[in-house]
Amino acid sequence: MRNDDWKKVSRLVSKKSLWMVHFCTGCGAMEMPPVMTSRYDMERFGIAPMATPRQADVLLITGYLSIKTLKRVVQVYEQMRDPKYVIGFGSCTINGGMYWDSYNTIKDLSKYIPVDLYIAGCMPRPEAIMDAFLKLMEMIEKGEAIGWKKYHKYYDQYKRNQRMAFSYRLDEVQDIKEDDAK
Amino acid sequence: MVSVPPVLLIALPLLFAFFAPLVNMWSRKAVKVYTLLVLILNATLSYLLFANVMQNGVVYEQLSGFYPPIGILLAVGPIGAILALLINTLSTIVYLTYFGEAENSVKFSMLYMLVTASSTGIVITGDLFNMFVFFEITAVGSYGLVASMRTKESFEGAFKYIVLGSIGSAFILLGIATIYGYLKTLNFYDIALRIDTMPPTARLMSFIFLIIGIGVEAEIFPLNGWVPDAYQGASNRVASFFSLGPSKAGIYAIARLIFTLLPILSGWQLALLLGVFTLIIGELAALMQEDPKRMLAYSSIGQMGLILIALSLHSETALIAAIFLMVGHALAKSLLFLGVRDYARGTLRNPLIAAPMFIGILSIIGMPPFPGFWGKWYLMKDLASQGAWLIMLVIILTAIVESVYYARFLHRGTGGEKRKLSRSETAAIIILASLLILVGIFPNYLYDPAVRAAASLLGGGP
Amino acid sequence: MVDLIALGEQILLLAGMVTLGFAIGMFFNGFARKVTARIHNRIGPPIYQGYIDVFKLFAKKTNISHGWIFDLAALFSVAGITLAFLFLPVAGFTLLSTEGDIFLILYLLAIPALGFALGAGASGNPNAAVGIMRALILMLAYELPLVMVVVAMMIHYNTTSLATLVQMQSGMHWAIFVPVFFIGAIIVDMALQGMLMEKPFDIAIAPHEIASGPMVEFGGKHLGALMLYKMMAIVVETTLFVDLFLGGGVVLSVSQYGWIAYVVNFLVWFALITLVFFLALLINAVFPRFRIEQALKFYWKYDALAALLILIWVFAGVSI
Amino acid sequence: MILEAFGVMLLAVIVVLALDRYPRIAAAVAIIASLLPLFALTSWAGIMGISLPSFLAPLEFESSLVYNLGPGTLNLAITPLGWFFLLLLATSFPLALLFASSFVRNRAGGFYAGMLLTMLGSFGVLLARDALTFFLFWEIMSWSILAMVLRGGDRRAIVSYLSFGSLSAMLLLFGFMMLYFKTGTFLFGDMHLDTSLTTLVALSMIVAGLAVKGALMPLHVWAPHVYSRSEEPFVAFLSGGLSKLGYFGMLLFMYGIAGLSLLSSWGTFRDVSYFGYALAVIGAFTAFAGTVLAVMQDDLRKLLAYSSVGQLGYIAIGIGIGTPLALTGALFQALNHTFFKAVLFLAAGAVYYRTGKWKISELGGLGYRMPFTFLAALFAIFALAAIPITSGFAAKWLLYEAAIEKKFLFVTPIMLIAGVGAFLYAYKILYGVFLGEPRYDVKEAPISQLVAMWLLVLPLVIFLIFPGWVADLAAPILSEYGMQPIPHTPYVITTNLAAYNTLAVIFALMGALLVSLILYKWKPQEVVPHEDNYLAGEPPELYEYISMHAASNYYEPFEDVFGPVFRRGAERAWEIILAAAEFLGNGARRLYTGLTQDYSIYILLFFLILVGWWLLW
Amino acid sequence: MTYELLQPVFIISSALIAIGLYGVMTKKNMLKIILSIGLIDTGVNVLIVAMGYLPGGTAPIENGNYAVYVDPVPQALVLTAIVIGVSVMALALAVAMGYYRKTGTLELDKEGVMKW
Repeated sequence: MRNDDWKKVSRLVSKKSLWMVHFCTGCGAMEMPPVMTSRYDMERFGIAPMATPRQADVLLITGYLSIKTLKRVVQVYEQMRDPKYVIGFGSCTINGGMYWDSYNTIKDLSKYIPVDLYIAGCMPRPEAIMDAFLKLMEMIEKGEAIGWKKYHKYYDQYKRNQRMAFSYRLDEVQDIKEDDAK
Repeated sequence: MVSVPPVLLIALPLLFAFFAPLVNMWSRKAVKVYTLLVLILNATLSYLLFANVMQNGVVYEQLSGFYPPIGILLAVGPIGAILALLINTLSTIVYLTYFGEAENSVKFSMLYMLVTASSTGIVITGDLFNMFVFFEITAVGSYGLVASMRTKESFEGAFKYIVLGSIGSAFILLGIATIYGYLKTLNFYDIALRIDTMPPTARLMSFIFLIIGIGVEAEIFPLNGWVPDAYQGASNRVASFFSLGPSKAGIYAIARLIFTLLPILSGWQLALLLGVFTLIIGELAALMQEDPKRMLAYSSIGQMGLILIALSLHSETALIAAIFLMVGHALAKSLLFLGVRDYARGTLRNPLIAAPMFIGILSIIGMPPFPGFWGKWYLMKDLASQGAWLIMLVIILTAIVESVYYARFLHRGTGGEKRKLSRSETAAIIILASLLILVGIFPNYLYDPAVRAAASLLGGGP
Repeated sequence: MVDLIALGEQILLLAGMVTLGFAIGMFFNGFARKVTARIHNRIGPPIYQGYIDVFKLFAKKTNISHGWIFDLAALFSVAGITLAFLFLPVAGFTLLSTEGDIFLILYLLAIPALGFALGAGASGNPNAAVGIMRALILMLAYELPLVMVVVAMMIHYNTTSLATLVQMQSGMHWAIFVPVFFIGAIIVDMALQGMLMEKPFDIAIAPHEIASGPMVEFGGKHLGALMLYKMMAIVVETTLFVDLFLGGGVVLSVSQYGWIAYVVNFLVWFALITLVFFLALLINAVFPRFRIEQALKFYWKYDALAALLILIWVFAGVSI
Repeated sequence: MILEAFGVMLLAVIVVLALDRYPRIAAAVAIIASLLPLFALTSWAGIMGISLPSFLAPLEFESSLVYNLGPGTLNLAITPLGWFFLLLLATSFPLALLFASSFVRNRAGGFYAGMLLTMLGSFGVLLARDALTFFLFWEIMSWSILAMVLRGGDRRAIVSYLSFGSLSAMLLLFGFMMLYFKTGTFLFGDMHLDTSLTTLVALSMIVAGLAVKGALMPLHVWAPHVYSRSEEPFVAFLSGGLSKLGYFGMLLFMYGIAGLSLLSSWGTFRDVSYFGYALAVIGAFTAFAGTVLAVMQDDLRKLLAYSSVGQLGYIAIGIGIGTPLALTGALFQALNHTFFKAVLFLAAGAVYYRTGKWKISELGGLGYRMPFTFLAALFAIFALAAIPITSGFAAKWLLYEAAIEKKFLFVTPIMLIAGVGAFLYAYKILYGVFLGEPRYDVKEAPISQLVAMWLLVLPLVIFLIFPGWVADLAAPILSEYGMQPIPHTPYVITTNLAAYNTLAVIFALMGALLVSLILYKWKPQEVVPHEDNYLAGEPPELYEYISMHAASNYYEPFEDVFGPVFRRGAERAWEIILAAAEFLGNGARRLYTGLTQDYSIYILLFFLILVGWWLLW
Repeated sequence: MTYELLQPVFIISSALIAIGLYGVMTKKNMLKIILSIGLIDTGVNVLIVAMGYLPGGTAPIENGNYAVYVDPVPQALVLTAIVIGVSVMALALAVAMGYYRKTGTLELDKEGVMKW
């Protein structure tokens, strides 16, 4: 069993048993119960809800993120263990959705944490979520779901964006711009 | 050993007491030293007498040449010798504490010598009226000593002591009158020989009069109303002196009464009953006391009850227990009275005072290496051999009550800020504590004389 | 000197049985989720889901730890539960059960719990501490009826070693057929529900209230070790129940039938523990979660009273 | 040589008192003086059949001594039972002093003097061969403990200790005197007791008196106050060593003097004497109630005190049952309890020495800063909770076997539940004090304290590996009582119900640990800073305001259910008795009204009563 | 012996003692108590002297003619008893004076007194 065979097995195994922790901000949380219960039953793919990021593999962001919740989401994301994946639910995570012009929600999730999969729709229906899970499992098997590697590679950019989002006083924004110039 | 005439023990202190004012005119300070010397002399004399008695038995002495029915006879038996030695040595030690005092009134020293002499007199006399006279001198001296503090409490205590003391002496006189009326003699041993010739009712009446009269001085239950107030009113030094001198003489007189004068069975039963009552009332009352000196007074009453029980069992082991209890109580209680102060400024904080006080309390409760333990052990041993379980139960329960209130005393004593006692008081306390330890660890020095004393007392002799 | 071949053989047997235990444990995990799903009218994960989960956890790239005491937890829990398994008479094989007895097993069940609690405590997470408190109170709660019935059995059969107990029950007169121990079996089954931490009594690892209690900080390989401990615990506890009441699965005596008896006994044992676990799962799928006070009152009021009844019954029976 | 030993120890007491202002020198003198009982122990090892190399037994102690004190004679002699308990005391005493050398600061001289006196008293009690010596040294020990309790200065402790101490002393005295009444002698040797009521009452009084020191349930009220209010090294020796003297006395009187035949002559239930059965039931109740109360305490010292009361209950059960198995179990439990309770109290002392706090809710996370203290406490707690590989389990296992063998249907479950209850407060100590969120950066305890703790852990380790040795130690004691020692080898203890093989357990555990170690080392791991905990995503800087330590009123649900039941049972009973005594006291006090009129009326009344009683009768 | 003759003496002394005791038992004032103690002493002394009475005896003074003397010993006793009684009364008065100076009253009533 050479190294990449091990990789293949570990990808297969992590595909077949995805443990998710979902950060139920906004209206996406309502879609999760039907996915878990008898109608759509995500458990048949080995996906089980977990209470803590330590035990989880996939983080579901199910709605708009205000700056305050972003701070918690980053903390939860960093507490998860590699290999970890993120799925963004709904248009609010893609481009801010209906809160596109609001001052305190973030517009593009992938600027702050690497997102492997987005699900379009102003709250996607359970079928879309099931389809997303299957899509994610495929990506894991093919090795395309490499969000956590990107986070390590571009760690300081992500941190810069996060500081930019968290800082609301003008002078703080000014020094971040000067750091970029350097 | 040089043979010491017992009468010197009484005559010398009286003589020197009356010379005291002359010395006082010379220099006030000298009176104290003078009194101390007298007391030391008296103590050595009593030791010589003790050695003499131990060596060749009872020492008799005719006063003024007349033979017994008329003249006064001093008969010093082993028990008399022990108590005389105890009273004299301890009174010298307690007198040491007077050096710490600023005021030095000659009257106090005179009274002190007077009461010491008369207590010794009670213990060694062989004549009933002579004992009455010594009783009265002790009483008057004690009234004066209690009142010497010149505070409201001391006057009040003294007054109560006077009232009850004189009623007591009246009863003794009545007793002597009935006895003399029939037997026309006042000598103990003469009375003992011819006591049967008296008609039974007269004999009982004289016993009742005598036991009430002497009982007042020996702090027995119904008669000891004056004890708490007198001890509380008196200064520490005087209270400590009381617990060794007069009270020991009182309980000796009771022993003399129920063993030599009227050795009748119902007398012992009455003494036992009184002892039990005194013990119970004394200990229970002490449980609820706020003022430490008053508590110690009640505890003294309790201890007197215990000694009375030991005496009333009229068996050899019980008498040995009584002697050990007497010696233990005298040493420990005088030590406690010297060291006790009001709770606000407790003395138990500095270790030099706390350790001896702790040893004193242990001896009174009956903890082993101290005389109190040997007394209680022998008392229980004698009670067990007679199967008197009820009395043993009473002694046990009162011992537990005793430990409760001494525990409270120990704890509250350590409260308040630190308080220094004068050097002489500390010295006296330490000497008394070391005496306690010595008698406790080497009890055989007290045991052998105690055995002889018990034998002679049981046999009706001096 | 002890002859090495027999010793080697013995160790091999022990090692084999332990791996078998773990395998059955993982099967049970999948089986449990399948049965619960079926009751919830959904399809549920494949039976071999347990194996996948464990491999995924051990395949995790990075693992965190809160210091050497935290690592101690994983070590102690797996080691402890294997030790408990070794001292149980399993399917007619007396592994080491002649060396220890029922009290040893009751206390051996405590080593992994205490080691696991130590690790959770070391993580410093308040959720973990509250979870451990609930687990320990629950343990105290279910131990009372369990211990009363076990003591009653010990005194009734006048032995404390499980191996002899299993022998006594061989030839189909199992303890469950004795009327007094039939009620005893019910009581111990309720206690078993607490031991297995199934639904009405999974107060300690409640995901919603205290974020899965003690396991809040365990991730990756630590969680893998704890999953192994959890599965092996299911096997051990059900085997204990089977040994006590259902004759330990020994149906044919080895001396008469040779190696076939081993196979038959093994199958019977496996069927029995699956049945017992299935019963527990049924209750698990249906019941909501008790509060810890309710669980304590339930065990110490109703269960203990019933157990007291058994004690009196045995006392009357055995008092000569 | 015994007399010289007593003399030297008394001398040491005086010297130490003088050296009050130099704690270090006083400690040195005290430790040297404390080695005397140890040398006595080694020189008498012969009677237990242990031959020690000569350098271990430098001083030659004669085996018996009769010393005439005047009013009474002390006769002391060494017996196997005395030797066993001397082993417990003589080893733990110097170590408690070693711990105290760096712990006790003020009035150190008084501390060492008190400790030496307690040792002297207990040394005498162990060797006593007659009632007077036993009572004398028992009392010396109890009042030297009082001296130490006085140093603590807590009112409830002093009053409760002295009143219970004198209750125990008086019960013993009453019992001895009744035996004296029955047999006419105090010597244990020739006290041939007959089966009469007085002997029964005497024996039960003596056992009750001893039970006060052994803190059995109705008489245990003094123990928590004293254990929790005095200095730690003293409490370690008091609860570890001195509480065993109560059980030494019980063994001596119930089996040494009265003998099993006499006990069972007063009626037996399944050939366990009613006397023993009652003791076992009280012991079981003490174990259960002690453990439950320990679970509900927040103050560390109070918790350890109640756990001590609980663990001592086990010994009483063993003595009560009275079979060779039960007695060996009781002796083994006494041995274990001495050492692990000493380690726990010393660990609590070390924690107090560094943090100055007692409350478990205020402590936390000391395991990282004080690792060696934590490890010693961890091992002691495992022994306390009777985790299988530790010696604690072997002791409890023997007791369980004995109870099952004698068909104790209702006592065994209570014992087992008390054992499980021990896990609860064991974990409360571990989590509350050592684990959880580190809040104090304190240094490790000083070297002398650590050495003392780890030397105390050593015997636990020895008897963990060789439980059979305790059965060897118990053999001469049991043969003295005419019982057969239990079948055993150094590793395996077999009873007619089952066997317990420590070797199998240890090797199996090593194997299992090996398996999990391989499994564990499969993947690398990185240690995470302590703040990085999942708290629903809250950022770490939140820690400054609120404490993450979840140890305050830890078993709150348990307390809600059982609080009122257990909280004040025994204490209220004793308070009612004290109130009754005080009521009587008030009555007696009222008699002295302070007026001479009343006093003279008393005299007249007394006179009339006397006259009336005698003339009429 | 001669007790029939002594009947009146007994009556007088017991009366005196009774009055004295009554005074001590009921009166609060210190002076009254001291007086009643004096009464008790006199009562007792009368009794003692009566003990030595011989019918027809004269006072025991040696003046040559050897008449029958009354027994001299009780009279000696009475002498000392009277001396003691006087000294006690003197001391009692001093104490009462001290108490008065300190508290301003001679009454020993229930409140002001050290009790219990």
